[in-house]
Amino acid sequence: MSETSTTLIQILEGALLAAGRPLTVAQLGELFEEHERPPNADLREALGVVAERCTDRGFELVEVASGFRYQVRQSLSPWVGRLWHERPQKYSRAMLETLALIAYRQPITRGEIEEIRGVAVSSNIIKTLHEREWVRIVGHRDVPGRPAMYATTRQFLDYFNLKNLDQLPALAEIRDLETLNAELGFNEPLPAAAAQHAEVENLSGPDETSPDHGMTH
Amino acid sequence: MSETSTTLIQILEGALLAAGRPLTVAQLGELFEEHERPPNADLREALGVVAERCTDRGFELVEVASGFRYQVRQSLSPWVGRLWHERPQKYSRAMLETLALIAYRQPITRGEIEEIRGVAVSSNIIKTLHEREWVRIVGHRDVPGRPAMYATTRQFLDYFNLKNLDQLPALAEIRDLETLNAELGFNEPLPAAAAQHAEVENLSGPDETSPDHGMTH
Amino acid sequence: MPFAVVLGKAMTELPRDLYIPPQALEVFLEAFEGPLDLLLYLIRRQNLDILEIDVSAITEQYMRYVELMDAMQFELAAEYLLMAAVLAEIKSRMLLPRAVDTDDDEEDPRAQLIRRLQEYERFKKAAEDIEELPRVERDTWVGSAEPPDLNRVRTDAEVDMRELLLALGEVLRRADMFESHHIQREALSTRERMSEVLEKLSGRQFVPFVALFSASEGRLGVVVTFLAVMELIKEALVEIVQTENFGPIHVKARSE
Repeated sequence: MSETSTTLIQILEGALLAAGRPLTVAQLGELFEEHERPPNADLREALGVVAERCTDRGFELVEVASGFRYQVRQSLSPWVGRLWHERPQKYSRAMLETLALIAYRQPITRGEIEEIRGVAVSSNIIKTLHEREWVRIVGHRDVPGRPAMYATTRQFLDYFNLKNLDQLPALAEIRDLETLNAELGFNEPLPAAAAQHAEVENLSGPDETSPDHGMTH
Repeated sequence: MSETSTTLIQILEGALLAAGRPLTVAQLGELFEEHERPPNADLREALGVVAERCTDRGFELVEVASGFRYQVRQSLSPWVGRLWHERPQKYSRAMLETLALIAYRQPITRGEIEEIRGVAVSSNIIKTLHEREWVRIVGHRDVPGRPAMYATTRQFLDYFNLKNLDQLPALAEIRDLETLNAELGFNEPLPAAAAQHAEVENLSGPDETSPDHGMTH
Repeated sequence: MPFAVVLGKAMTELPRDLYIPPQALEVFLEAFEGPLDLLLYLIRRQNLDILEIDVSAITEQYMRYVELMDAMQFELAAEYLLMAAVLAEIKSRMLLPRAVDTDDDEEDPRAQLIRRLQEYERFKKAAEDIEELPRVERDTWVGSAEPPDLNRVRTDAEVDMRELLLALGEVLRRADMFESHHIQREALSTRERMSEVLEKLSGRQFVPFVALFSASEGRLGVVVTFLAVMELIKEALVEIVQTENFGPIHVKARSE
């Protein structure tokens, strides 16, 4: 490795630790004066070396939604966790289910969340999600009352160690109602309308999608 | 090196990086359950290895008065320093309120400010005000805890182009902001940022945008 | 871990049979996130696939829960009652002979219910998955180190006097709501002088009273200083000491 790139690697290491938050390749590039700024490819290559240099260390370099950051290896959490006296916060099922719906179905209104969960969503849950900056309002649905539509934020992804929404665990498949009709406790065939819904179901959510525009996820 | 001590070294690395503050040997020992706690000699030896493993890195392990901490190498400051070259952040409303109360009610303690504001005053705010040399400690109130009393400085007056505090608008006028605007000859509308400060509830530290009011800096 | 203690007996799992000790009902219901969750539980307890549920049997069970709740004079959550109505409708439909050609627009409520259950279960599972994701502050922590000393070109934020006043106006308005605080108008020069006097006194035992005054400030300056000292005495921040009649007066910060 050339001398310059050794310096480059050290600069990246130092900056990532000094920042204490994720930094994007662009932000790392801005550490350099314009005339000495390495091309992004070099930065990425250097980041690769930074990551390699963590082999066998108590920390690793990971890429999350807001960029690259050093973080403590998960296997060490039993010990490192003792640095803090409070136990990590537990989130209620109601809150996690609401968050899951926002994450997988965004943009989604509170009413739509309630429809799927079958119960009211408490304002406290929405408030907490806002305060944690895990969700934000991205617009209002053009229906009476113009309810707010929620989506997740980069901070949500960062917090759960994700680079993007695609990295969320896959939603469980739903079996096709039509073909399983025989197994149902029902004796008669389903009416056509129900069968149609069942098809749509496989493609999109319970949202207002009509069978005509079957949108794919 | 035995396997156990590799784990030990990784635990120390992880903890030091996660803590973001110096940790003493005793504090590091407390990361372990009593029955598995390594003797201090082992901890010190492991810290030695942790330090060695920083050779050629952008950071190093140093011992300061309150313990061991990772520190970014001084030689990297020209680059790392640019992390903080970003545009200055707007001060939070919490900070402005604190400053205003110190100006108008000096000498005043932190507890008294908190009582009037109804919320805690973060240490960061006090620190920032000190760093800007806008406030100073002029004594300590003779009550339990002997809290410091704050007052404004000459620099504060200079910054706001005041000869003395009497030139600050009288409190009674402040209650009626519209009149005040007129009296002070502020005919233009308030800067957007200032108006927004009034909306963003209780953010301490540098102003952050809450997702609801997408404000641009 | 027991999720309820009933009559001194710890309950570690949900009851296997339908009978729930009445005292446990409330806790039992809290264990569910709503009617869909309860229905899923009833189905799972029978080790059934959602698609194989015997609507009739599940309805019976659900209704008995609801009746039990009602007997307990619980304020039944609207959601539970609504589900009871849905189930009742399904059951009644199944008892009726079915017209061959029903209007296609109307969806079979059974299929609709099953779909809702499936949909809910997906997200129940998704919530569990999210809970399992490695997360900051529980499974990992973001690393940081002390930055080097920086010759930071300090770019401090600009503050407009109006922002300061706006902030103060806001505090005052809030303080007005709590009537215990009254900030009345006072001469700020006195307050400013109070700070100066305190600073002069800090770190020293006794300061001669006269040393606080400066002739060069003229009469007004003397008056302001005097008022400031009076205010400091009133606020118990300084004390005045005179050891003998007509002797020199000394001022001392209370806490020094």
